[in-house]
Amino acid sequence: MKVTALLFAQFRVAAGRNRIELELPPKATVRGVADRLETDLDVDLSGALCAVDERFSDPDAPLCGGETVAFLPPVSGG
Amino acid sequence: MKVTALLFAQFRVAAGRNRIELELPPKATVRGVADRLETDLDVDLSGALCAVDERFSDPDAPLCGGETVAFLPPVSGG
Amino acid sequence: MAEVPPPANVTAAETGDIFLVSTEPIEPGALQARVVDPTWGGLASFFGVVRSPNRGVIVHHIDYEGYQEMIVTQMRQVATALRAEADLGRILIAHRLGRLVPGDVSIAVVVASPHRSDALTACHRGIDLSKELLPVWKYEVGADGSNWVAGSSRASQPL
Amino acid sequence: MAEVPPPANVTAAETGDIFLVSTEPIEPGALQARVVDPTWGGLASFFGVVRSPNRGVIVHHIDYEGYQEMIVTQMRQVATALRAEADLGRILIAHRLGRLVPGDVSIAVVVASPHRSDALTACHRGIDLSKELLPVWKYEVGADGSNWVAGSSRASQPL
Repeated sequence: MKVTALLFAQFRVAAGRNRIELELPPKATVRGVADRLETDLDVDLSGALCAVDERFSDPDAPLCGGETVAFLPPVSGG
Repeated sequence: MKVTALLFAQFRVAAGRNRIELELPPKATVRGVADRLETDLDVDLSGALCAVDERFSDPDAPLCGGETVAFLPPVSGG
Repeated sequence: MAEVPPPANVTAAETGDIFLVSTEPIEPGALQARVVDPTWGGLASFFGVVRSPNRGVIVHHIDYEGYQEMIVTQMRQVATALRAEADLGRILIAHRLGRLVPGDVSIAVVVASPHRSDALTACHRGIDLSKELLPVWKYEVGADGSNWVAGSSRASQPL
Repeated sequence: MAEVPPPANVTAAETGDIFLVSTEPIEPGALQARVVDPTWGGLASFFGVVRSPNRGVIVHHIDYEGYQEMIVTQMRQVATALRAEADLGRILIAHRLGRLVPGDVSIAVVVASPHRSDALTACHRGIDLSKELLPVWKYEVGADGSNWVAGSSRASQPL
């Protein structure tokens, strides 16, 4: 199944890009997407907040394909 | 001793004026000023908040002459 | 209605606090621009707006009467009370007098602080105290006739 | 710095709430004019301002990066949470992105309500929730160099 991964701020800078299209095995989780990005892009996503389709998500939430999965450093807006 | 009395809103309307110069006996209190106005102007000041020189005051506060004493309906600003 | 005195526009030298009483419209953006400063990260504001309908009745206008010199004195008291409770930047309190129509801003309390919670807490306390302490009265004229709006006696012991 | 997407300007049809994300300056007066209405007597606002000095160090500028679509989704979540707690009129939440200098307004939360306490409480809660939930990051450049500003992980369980 396909998902779109997004990286922001420190993660974007470390990876050198902010958007990655991934092909993943069925029943992959948000954490599985993170593991794959850490391997492929040599980034450390520990401490990341996770979002699926613009909603905050538990790292162990399962995916069904087609989602946009974002990894966010702790937020500092305002 | 002399004091200046001020009336506002409902009290001003009932008395037909908002400023009265009074000559009072020594040791008069704020309440004494009110009693005098009620007699002279036929107004009912019960429920009035009292102010002496722009500060809220206890009705039994003594005066020493020269003050501005105001009688205020309950306030409804904002 | 009562004669309206000339506007009061007072700046406290020690704190930079601003106290305004005027028949002119209150412009929220212009007032906030007088308070905002890079020194303080948070700016909290409250604006009171003339309501219509109010308690189900259409309001045509409200005539605001005030004891102007005492309004400024009491605004200063409010600011002093707020500063006793938190680390604040500039405070602005403004009250409009005269005839206001629905949608007009009648009162403004604007507080700057390095800390957002302090700014908001002080703004909330500032409007609550202003409603209790400022000598202002509303004569409301609407579809059901006209009346003096019931007020608060919390400021001190009444006669 | 990161590419900045085009501005989002979203009005929720059911409530009239307004959610803004843009690199354009936030003008407090103009935003409040979009929320004020005679139906509601109270308007509470919070504006976050870029501070300098911050923790004793001069700030030159801050680059704000954001996940724009999610910012709007989360602003909607904040508004829904506020409405669950009080009787509110219109809510406006705005966040600026891009390069800001000290004194610039970075965030605005404006809440109208028939009741002043509800407006102020919701505004306070609204800025607190916005700081936790909006996916925005600050890269601060100042006299001591540059750094990503430490953030909050309260929104959800981190990896």
